[in-house]
Amino acid sequence: MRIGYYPGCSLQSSAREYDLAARLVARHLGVQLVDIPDWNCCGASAAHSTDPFLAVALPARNLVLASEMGLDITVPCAACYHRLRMAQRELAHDRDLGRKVAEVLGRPYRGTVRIYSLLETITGIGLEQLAAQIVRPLKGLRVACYYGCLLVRPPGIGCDDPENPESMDRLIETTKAETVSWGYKNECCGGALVFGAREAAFRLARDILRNATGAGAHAIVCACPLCQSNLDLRQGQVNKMFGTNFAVPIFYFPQLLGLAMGLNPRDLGLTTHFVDPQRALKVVGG
Amino acid sequence: MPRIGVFVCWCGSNIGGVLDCPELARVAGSFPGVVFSTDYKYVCSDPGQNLIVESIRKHGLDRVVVASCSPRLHEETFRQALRRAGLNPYFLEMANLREHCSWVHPDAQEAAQRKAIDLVRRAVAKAALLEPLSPGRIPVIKRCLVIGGGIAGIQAALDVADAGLEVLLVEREPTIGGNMVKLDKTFPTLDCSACISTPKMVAVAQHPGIKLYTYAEVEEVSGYIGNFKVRIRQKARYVDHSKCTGCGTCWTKCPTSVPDEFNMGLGERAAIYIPFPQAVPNKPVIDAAHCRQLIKGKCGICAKHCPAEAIDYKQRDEVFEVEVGAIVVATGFGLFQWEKVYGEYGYGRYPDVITGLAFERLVNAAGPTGGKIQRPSDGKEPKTVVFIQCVGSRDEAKGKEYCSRVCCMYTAKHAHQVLEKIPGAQVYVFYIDVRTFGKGYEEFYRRVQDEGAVYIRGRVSKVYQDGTKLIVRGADTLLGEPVEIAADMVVLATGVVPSAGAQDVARMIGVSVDKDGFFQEAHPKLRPVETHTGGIFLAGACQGPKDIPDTVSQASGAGGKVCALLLKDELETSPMVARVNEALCTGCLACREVCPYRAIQAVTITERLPGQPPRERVVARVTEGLCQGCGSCTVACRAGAVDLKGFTNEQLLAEVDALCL
Amino acid sequence: MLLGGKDKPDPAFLEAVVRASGQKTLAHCYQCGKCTAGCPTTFAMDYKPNQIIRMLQLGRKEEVLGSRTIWVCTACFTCSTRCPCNIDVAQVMDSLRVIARREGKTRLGKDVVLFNDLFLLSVRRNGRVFESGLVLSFNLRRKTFFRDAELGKFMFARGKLRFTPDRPRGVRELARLFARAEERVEE
Amino acid sequence: MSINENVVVNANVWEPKIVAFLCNWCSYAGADLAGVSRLKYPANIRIVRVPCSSRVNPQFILRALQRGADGVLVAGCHPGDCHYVTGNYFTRRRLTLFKSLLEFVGFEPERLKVRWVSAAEAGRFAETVKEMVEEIKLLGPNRRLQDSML
Repeated sequence: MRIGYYPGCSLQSSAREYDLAARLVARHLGVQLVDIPDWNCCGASAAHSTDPFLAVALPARNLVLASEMGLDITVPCAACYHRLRMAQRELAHDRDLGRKVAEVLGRPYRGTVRIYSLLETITGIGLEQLAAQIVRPLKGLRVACYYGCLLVRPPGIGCDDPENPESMDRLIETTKAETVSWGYKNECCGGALVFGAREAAFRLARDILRNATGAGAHAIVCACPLCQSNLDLRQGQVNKMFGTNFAVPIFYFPQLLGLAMGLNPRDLGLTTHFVDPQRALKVVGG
Repeated sequence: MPRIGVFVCWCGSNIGGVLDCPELARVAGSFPGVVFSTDYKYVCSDPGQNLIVESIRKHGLDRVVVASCSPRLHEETFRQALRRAGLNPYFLEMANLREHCSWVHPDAQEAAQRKAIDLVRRAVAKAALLEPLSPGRIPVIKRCLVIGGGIAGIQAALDVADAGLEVLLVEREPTIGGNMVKLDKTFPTLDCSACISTPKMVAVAQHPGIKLYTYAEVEEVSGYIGNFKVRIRQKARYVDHSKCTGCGTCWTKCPTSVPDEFNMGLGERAAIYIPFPQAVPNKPVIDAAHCRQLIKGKCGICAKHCPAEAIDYKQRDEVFEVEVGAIVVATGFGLFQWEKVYGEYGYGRYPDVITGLAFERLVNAAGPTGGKIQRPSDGKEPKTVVFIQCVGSRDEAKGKEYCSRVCCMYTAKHAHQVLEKIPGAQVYVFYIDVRTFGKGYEEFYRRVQDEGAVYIRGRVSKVYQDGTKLIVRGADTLLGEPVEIAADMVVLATGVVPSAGAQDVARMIGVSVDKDGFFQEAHPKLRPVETHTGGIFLAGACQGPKDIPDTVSQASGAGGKVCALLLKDELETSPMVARVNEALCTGCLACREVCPYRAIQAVTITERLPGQPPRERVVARVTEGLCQGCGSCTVACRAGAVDLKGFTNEQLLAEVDALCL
Repeated sequence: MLLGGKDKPDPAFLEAVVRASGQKTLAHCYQCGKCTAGCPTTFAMDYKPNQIIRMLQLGRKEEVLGSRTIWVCTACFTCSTRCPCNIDVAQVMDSLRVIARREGKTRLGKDVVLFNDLFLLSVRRNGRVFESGLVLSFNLRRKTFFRDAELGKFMFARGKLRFTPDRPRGVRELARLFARAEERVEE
Repeated sequence: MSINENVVVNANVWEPKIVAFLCNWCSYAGADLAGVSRLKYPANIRIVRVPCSSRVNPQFILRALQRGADGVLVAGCHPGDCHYVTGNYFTRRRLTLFKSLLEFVGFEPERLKVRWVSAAEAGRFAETVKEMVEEIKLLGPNRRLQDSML
């Protein structure tokens, strides 16, 4: 399978391991990720809080590039996925806007590109096919699958049920790891507020960490660089702010999948986490 | 040539103040066919009517035009006058000079006068073409079908039967009683629901005028008011009720157990069962989907133990037809399927999040817990109970915009029951508005607050399981604060929807439903128990969410309507119905497609043309008992074979011509 | 007139917000508070989301635009997902942020606005967000130089920080998009 | 005031004549209510009562236009509120088609108006008449379909 790949800005720096793991796992599963040449930032929350035109125009350029490639696209970052899908919906509702964007870019906007989240693309391979690739079962590892907001909301845009998403759980269960049932799988991590309202953001992160560990999880699995960085990179700051002592590793889902497929932990970026996953992985002989 | 008389009414100054009535009468006298014309102060008064009667006699009039007010007001009055004069009452035509002319054009007298002349000319032109009409008479079958054996159907059946009429009551479940008999207590009086409904169930079974068919369904309805044909399917019970004594040996011996519908799945029953101990009839049926003998052909335990040898695994469904004169639809309600759409409350994954109706069974002494309020998950007594109102009501996003009416009150009742049965219990009720619309309801709500129920104004956004607790995340909008409660049990006030299969019943009997699937009444204020189809009446929650008093009132209303209909020997039907000229009809049946009343049927006639062998062909025929006279068919007919009596093509064209002169 | 407002009701404001956020109507809101109940950041808000909708219904422009609420909304769409009246509350908040910014009413949202501006500046210059540059300039502007210093060291050590942005060739196209956006605002 | 004057005086001032087919249950009752409420509207309209708007055969409309009517109004219950359940849906379908047919053969479609007027909408009825009279005054007399022109 060949599919266009939109990594997004975070995956080039703070979420480098997500990019590494995504590319590596995809290759091993026979999915050829073709980078959208010359892609640009989707604008994230900054654009839609500032200017409605930019909020659509920035993602639209990427959709134009993708349609020129003639490929559908897959998007690892939940926020980018959300923005691209929202822009596409907006453009479908407002033809005029599409014309304006095309006019400024000097390229036609067609709106035919289908946008998938990486989670959808990987689960779309088929759970049985995936299970067949598992050579190093993660038996004994208990994880909380965390979907956050933008992967599943709003309805019609998100790629799974907004209230009880389960696709990641089913995917992770193919590795023989155990998934816990918990109440915060679709709560907001507050990542968008780290710079604007830091305390609020950390409080949300704390609640998620507390609920996951309360449910017996050794680790959290996610599909969003913002969530990962707010929960992992900021975990120390969260502990400091609230006097807690969480040490919960936060994985990207392809990292765990890759590990179970027998891929090299270093190649999957498992050495660059703030909270070292080694201890959690010890239960599976990691 | 007809002899037309024209009577121009002044209506005091209402018409006479704007129009020159004597002049109008004079002009009318010159219209073709008019042999007499006059004006009079008040034609509708007794002397005015007498003037008409006398003029008919004196001048040999055979058509009458009254130029006065709206025919919607006095058409019937003047028809009676014609009848008194020995004339066919349908030889009357009116010109509406008051509502459509003098009252709306008081400042344009000239134009009004010209218009009035046109209006009278139109009426005269139509009058010249009027035909004698007489209402049809149809016999009435003095038997009533009631569909649904809940409290509405029971009440309607009893009322009709008490009037000496025969009633067939058809219920699809193995027992009558419906939803009401599942309830523990009834608000606001807290009397025991079973205690007040089971005597009525028994009364139905014992009434000599009522034939009860349980475990049966109506399959087809045809015919029309006074003369319906109904096909009923008696589902196989696999138990011969003429032999069965209801001793109960079979269900104690049956090795199969399945979730018990009557207890909302909270308990279990055998494959051969009665739904509950006071069921009527008090004899079991075999649930074919779960019986080992019927599925695998191996078991036969109930047959072996039955002392009456009543078990008959070879029993088949029976289908039979009956004729009835009236039908009462009382198919009741079902619960909104919250598990399908309320993901934020867990999609039904958490065992301790239950519906109000399940709570009724939990708290009922005859229920699965013997009346102890226990958590379905671990059987423990909940200390903190949260009630969430408007689940599937007033929720446009979940497809239900309407208020279900009963939830506020039953939730208040549940809150009371928790506080009464569990010492030290904490009860929280999340609400949006508390609607206590009935007698004694507001007082009951206040009593429950006095007892300690905490009402929080706000909708719950999320419920999730955290260990053994359910975390309920809501808001107190009066304080403007979010609220979180760790609850042991959550009871959802699930909304009321039409019962499953109501749509099929509606289609079968040709009655429309509203956008939410409830049966559509003929008029929301003034004809709340009738439907647009003559002879079919509505009772209870099938027409819209209702509490028990309203349901019973409406059922008695429907019963009264049925009696008024069936106590007549014959029905008079409006003569203004469609007719088919079979000689012109090509049998395309385009007319049948547009008829809202299924009043047009295809019949085969044998045509004998001179010099040709007889030939069979299909033509359309109007069933006058069903036709309501809209005339849609007349336009659909490409051959011009269908016409509407009282509004014929010829008459309408003559009216148009007269107006455009 | 309605009592209690700090400023004169402005019905045109309601209409502008309804239009900008693509809502059918806000009139159906019956204040059930489900938005507030599910909102993750109410603790940091001065007015709760349902109160914002109420104030909008009444056209209380100054209070709405001056609220802290619109700046601590994370745009997580929980409210929009659950609103029984089909109001897309998150989209409404978005439109309020845009209007507040355009009208310079950002007193309680300075950090958010600063971050967003720097973010877009980075996109405008580089086509993509140059994360290290963004964080650095944000902390410089806020004079909180060392706030995330320890994280910076850590990230650098793990190859998560880059010192040069990479620039897509399409930067010129993007510049046109930005210019167009500015024209629209002036319109 | 005498009838002769009335007829003669305005003979050379053209006033449009509009034939209206009103359903008995809603629109005719609405027109009655306009009278009861003493609303005023131009006297150019002549009402024919029909049981349901679906009784109106396009042939009637054509006949009115051929015989000198300058406009035709067909009014019935609002869709969904038909006294005969579904009659006005047929009206809507038929007359939409008929109107485009009129347009196709080169006739001004504005001369045919289909309106939904309930028994309570006296104001709407009066407004409809006013509006229609004004519109048809702008169009001028109907010559295209009159018998004399055929």
